[in-house]
Amino acid sequence: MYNDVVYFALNYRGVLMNLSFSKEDQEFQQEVRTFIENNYPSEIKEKQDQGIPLSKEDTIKWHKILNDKGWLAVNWPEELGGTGWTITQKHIFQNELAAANTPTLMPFGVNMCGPVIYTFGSDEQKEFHLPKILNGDIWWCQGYSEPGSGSDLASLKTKAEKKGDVYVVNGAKTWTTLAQHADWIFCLVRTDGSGKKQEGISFLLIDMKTPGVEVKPIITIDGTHEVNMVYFDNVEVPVSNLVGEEGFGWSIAKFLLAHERTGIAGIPSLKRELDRLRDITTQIQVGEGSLKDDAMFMSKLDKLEIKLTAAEYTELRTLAAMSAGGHPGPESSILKILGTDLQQELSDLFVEAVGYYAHPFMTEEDLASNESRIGPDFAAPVMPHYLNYRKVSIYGGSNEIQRNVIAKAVLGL
Amino acid sequence: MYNDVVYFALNYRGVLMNLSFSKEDQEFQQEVRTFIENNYPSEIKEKQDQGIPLSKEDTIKWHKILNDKGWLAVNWPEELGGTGWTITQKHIFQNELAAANTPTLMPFGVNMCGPVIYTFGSDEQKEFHLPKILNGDIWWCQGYSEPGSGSDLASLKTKAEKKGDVYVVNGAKTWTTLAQHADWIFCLVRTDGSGKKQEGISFLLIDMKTPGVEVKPIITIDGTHEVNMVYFDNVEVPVSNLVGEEGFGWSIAKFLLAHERTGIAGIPSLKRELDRLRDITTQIQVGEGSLKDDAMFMSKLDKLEIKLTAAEYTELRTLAAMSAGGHPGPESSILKILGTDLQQELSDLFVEAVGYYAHPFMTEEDLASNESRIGPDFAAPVMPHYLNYRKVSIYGGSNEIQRNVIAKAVLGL
Amino acid sequence: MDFSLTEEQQLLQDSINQFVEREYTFDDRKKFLDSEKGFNEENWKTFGSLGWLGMPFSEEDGGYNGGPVDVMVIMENLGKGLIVEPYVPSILLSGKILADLGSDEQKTNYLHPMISGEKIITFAYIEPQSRFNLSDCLTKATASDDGFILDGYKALVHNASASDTLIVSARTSGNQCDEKGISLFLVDANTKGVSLRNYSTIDGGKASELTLENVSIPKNSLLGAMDEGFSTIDNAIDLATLGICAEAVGIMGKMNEMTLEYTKTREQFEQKLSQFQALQHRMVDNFMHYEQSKSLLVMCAAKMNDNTEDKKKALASLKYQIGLSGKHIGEESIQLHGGMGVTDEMHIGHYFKRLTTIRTLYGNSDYHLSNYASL
Amino acid sequence: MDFSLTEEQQLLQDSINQFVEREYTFDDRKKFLDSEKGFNEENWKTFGSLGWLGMPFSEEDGGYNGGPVDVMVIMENLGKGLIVEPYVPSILLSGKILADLGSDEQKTNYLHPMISGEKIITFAYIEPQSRFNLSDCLTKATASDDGFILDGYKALVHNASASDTLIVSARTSGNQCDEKGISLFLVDANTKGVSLRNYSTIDGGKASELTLENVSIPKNSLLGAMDEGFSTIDNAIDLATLGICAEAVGIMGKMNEMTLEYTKTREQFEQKLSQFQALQHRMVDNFMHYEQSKSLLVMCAAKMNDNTEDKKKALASLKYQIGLSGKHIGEESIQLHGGMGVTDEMHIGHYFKRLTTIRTLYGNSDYHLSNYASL
Repeated sequence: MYNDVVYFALNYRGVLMNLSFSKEDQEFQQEVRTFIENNYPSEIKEKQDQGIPLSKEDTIKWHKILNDKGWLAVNWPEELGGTGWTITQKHIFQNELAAANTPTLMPFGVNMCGPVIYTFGSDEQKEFHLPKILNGDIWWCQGYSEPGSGSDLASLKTKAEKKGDVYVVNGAKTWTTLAQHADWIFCLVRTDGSGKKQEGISFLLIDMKTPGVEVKPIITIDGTHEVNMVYFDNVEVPVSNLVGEEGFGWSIAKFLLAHERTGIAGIPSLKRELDRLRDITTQIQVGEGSLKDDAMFMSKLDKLEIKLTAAEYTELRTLAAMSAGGHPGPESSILKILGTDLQQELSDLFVEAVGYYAHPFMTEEDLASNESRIGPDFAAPVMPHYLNYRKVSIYGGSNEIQRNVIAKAVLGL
Repeated sequence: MYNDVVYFALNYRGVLMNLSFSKEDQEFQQEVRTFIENNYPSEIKEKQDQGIPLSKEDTIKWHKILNDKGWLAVNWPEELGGTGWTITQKHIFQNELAAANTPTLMPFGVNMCGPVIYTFGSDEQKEFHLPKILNGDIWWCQGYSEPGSGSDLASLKTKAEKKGDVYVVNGAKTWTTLAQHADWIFCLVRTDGSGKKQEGISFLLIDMKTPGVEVKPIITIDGTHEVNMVYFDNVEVPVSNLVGEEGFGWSIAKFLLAHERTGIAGIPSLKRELDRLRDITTQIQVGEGSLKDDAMFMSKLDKLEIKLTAAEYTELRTLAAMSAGGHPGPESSILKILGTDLQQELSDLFVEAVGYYAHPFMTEEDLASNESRIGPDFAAPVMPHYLNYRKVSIYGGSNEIQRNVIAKAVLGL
Repeated sequence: MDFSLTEEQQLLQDSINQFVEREYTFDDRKKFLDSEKGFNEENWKTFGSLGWLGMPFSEEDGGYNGGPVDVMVIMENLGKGLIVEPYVPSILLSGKILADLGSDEQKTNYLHPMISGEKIITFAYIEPQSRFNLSDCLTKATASDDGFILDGYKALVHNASASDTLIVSARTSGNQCDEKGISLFLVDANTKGVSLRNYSTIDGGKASELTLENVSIPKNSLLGAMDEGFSTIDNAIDLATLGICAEAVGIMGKMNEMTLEYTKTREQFEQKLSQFQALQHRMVDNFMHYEQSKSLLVMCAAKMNDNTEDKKKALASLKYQIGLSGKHIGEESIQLHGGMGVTDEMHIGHYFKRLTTIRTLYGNSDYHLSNYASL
Repeated sequence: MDFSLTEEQQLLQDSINQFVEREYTFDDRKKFLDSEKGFNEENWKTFGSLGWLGMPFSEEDGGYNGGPVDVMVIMENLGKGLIVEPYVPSILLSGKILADLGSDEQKTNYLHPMISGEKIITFAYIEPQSRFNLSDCLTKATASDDGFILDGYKALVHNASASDTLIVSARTSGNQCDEKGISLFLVDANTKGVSLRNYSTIDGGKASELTLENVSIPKNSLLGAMDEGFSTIDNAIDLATLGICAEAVGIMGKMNEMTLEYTKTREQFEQKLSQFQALQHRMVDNFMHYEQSKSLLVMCAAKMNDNTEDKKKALASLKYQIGLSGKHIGEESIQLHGGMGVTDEMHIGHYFKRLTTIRTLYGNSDYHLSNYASL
């Protein structure tokens, strides 16, 4: 019985027979490389390679370049602007982007709100929003967590009361990433306080410029302003901004969380960063040699690389299962855990590698400034990154929640 | 508030100021050494050093030697045959015994049943049993666990019904160590089935020769017969064999479990075994050198040694707290976890050290036979030990239960 | 990239699973173990007639042209049944060596009857001092008038007592740890000077210590070229490593399954063990260990025919992971079974013991991590 | 064996705890951090008047004859309050060096005003290439007519901007990593050619990169004998290592306490977090990490005056453990606080950052494990 569940979920009808790229795949890889070489703006590349935080404009610039090429909404249906690529092509594409260290695009529009709208939205919503998402005209943020509801998302309290043709929204959202730059927010709101807590939740699109919306920064332990509180004080939202039916919000949330879990592993970037750390070990002097001669340290790096390979092939197996007709189910939780573990462990190894030069406190402003850095250039972003990445095992459904999900939905506990 | 609890429990009113032995302590250490040198029978020593299982007679011989010297019941009140030693002396004594690799005595009489009887027993029980325990005339075993009640000890079902001046006992006990050699068993039995399950439990002493007592072996994964099922079929036990009042059994059990937890860490033996493993690494050839040149392996050994040192000083801090008037409370659970972790990890390192020569299946009979062993002598007991020691994190209250105890009683969760 | 089994592989998997379910209950297995040979010869012949024994060999050699993926399918599913028949020593090691180096005559006399299940041949190469180093060989072969004289000692020769023939590695030139100078010989088990000390192994198998004292063997006992045996040994061990890793993945899957079942049944404190969150999270960790191992297995099977460095790196990753996850899943499964886990009566302990020996076989995690670092 | 604090040590502990509670709220601390010096000079003078600054020094030197246990008591309790005043660089490093090597005149001019809280002196010895190796020193001191000329670069000089004087290590003979040939000098912070690049550190402290360009200092700047500074540096770092380990133990105890409190308050799924068994067991693990660290701390404090090997082994054990447990307790505490754990507003993150820097200071776990292996 367990057997059935697990095999259904993870044996994916089979076994990897052939990992080599076909001739067509190799040509595609070359095409992607050439495109990046010719189109990745050098001023953005330079910032990325030196760990200088990008501006919103930088990110949007790269967003538009990809969209102009038709390579932005990789997973969308072809007729809406998707690429129609095979999983191998998607794999190649993501790896090439990561290897070239191109900017990470915000997932909230293209990867999250977009799929929700084209799957559950009205024709009007599709017409208005999808082109703007693709074109980067609207920046989205996500209104899920609330001060009282962290892992227990369904306990959310932000209320939306229907009054005529508007919902009047009151409440507060927290951990809202880059809300300070966002034009719109998609929110889970409570439209019904009676009954099971999951049942009264709805999915609402809200223009951040609506009167009554207020954004307040939350400063995190790395000293940056990345997340926010968003307050709603009698915010009037047109009823037409409801996605799906009233009370359908929890189903959409589950749909989205599963989507979020697969991408969250960040395997391609992990590969690039691990290679970069290997490279850095040759530049860190230790006695007569370099850190590369430190077997104890290098052994930790090797172990991490093997773990990364295991995660990579676990992801490929999951993607293959998806392409064979499934969609990401609870077993994608494993990728969230593995990926975030790796991200955190790797960020710690970076800290260990640079030794004392992890100690200077580099704010975003320091990193962006023209002044020379304290210590080697590669050392400066290392500690902020380690501290910032404490979040990855907490957000997107904490790793404890992911374990609960696997226990229940995969192991049947 | 947590502060208070923890400091009360573990800060022990202070800090280790002086770890050196006084002149008196040094003299005592020499006395113990000399005694062992002169009195440890060479034929037993030889068996011990070669990992040959001891017979019951061997163990009793050493038991009597210690008792004749007055060094058996180290922790008993002086007037009953105890030593009146300071914790430093006890520490020295245990370390010297372990370093000389003297036999491990069965704890059931001297360390468990004895203290129960002199603390809670009737004068009659004291008179009859204490001398026999000291003299090794009666071998005890412990009747706690039952097939249906493992970690949930209080759910035990073995019934003792009072009929006139006997209890009629029916039920079954399991995991009864060395019951096949035991003369008496101390049992937790249910004298009352109504009310809270802890409240109907009583503590009963049963002669194994009583009609209706049957012992059946349980063979464990290392192929040995160490534990047993003990069945009671209308066994008539004189009412005078009840210790304390009816229904007082659970309090005695808790008293005993706390006692058991401190000794269970086995720090002195761990120190001897770790030293022995270090020695063995020089005898295992690898290429041109020995296993001692394998930095990866030796590093694991070093880590274990540091962990062992931490456990040793945690035990000393606990003992100091006890000698300052306390008795082993819930915080001794930490020693059970640390000690058994170490025992298991060390047994695994032994397996790793001897490589392929851990694979031959050595039964107790093989180990005891005169035939030469497969591979180096030190290799033969290694795998049986690793397999057998899976038990240590399960018995004496599983490590999961110990964590529950700490969570509740120490952390207040 | 293609992640699917062929139809034939699917059928192969189904047939092994059926065999395990129908012909290999735990009581059956115990009987096989207690027999003199330590396994069931009828089973072995069944394996031959079902084509499992010939799977890794080319059609010219009388086999079925199977690749590493087929070996994986076979071993993973045999692992689930904790099969003790000597597939690894006879087929994956000796068979592979014979296929690589055997002359037509040697193949006819040894490989073909092995594939049909008539002959068991084991491979004797471990020595007391060699640990995991395949080039550490002290056993000597000296040329004589009509052949060779073998002298030396081999450790842990699996299923030697049931073998008709042994393949023995011996030094014909060079120093103790040189790769160059090792040759391979076919030795009839009845040859004078060959003596075995037989014993059981902890995982239910049989093995022997082999003493070779002035053993005289004919010229045509030599397999392949003199002094050039190392790379063949290395390749055979690589295939066997893939095999036991697949077996380990089968075992780990089964152990997870048994542990889930046990915790869903066993009650403590008026709750099923499976309802305790602390235990649930640990079972999730076991599940993740299994998935990581399975992923590396799949990768490695697919890379066995790649260039040497990629293959070696994949094997080192896999065996390292199997050592790690084998310890984790093995020890945790026993712990989650509580007292019952350490009894000989429960199946879980037997899976645990096989898994524990696999952690060491062909090099433990540290050894493979060092290999990985050197690539 | 005696495990108890003397009455004086008990009083010392109480007085520090009172100071932390009354004078060192988180708002106070934030103000101190934001000030130019990065700490509060009033506090420093209070420390002096309460005798804390003089604790480790002999009575002849104007101190209180305290031993390693007293240093432990002070640092552990300062750690609980996350005190940023420069006790380690000024007292445990520079003070220890001055007490060891200072002439009467040097002690009068530097050590005494340091003990009374009037002077801050820091120690500059880390170099960009030196990592944790105390004998790796490229900064040069050349003899001149009336003293010495210093040239070189020092990294991560704690509290340099607030220091009146720096003790600088410089090579007077030998090669880059020789122990022999390192000398120690007192350098007035205002000397020409001394330039600082000041910055904040991640744990709320202040540090500087120090450039020495043709810095001319008088003959009487030399501390102790020429070329013989290494063992003094080594001893001072040993004492400071004990100090920061005690600080770490104080921090870890406090973090465990805060985490317990948080989980007992925060509700999810209609339950307090503290009621989830999986989280309970993890908090037990944190508790055990704390106890192990505390035990090694206590052992190490007691062995600081033992022979060199015992002392070094104790220190290596302790700092290895602090690195390990610091990572474990640090990361787990943040995780158990959930999103709140990563906000600047909560105290837990600030303890985490200090603990994280301590993991590296004076050598990380790997470094000390290697030390341990070499002893």
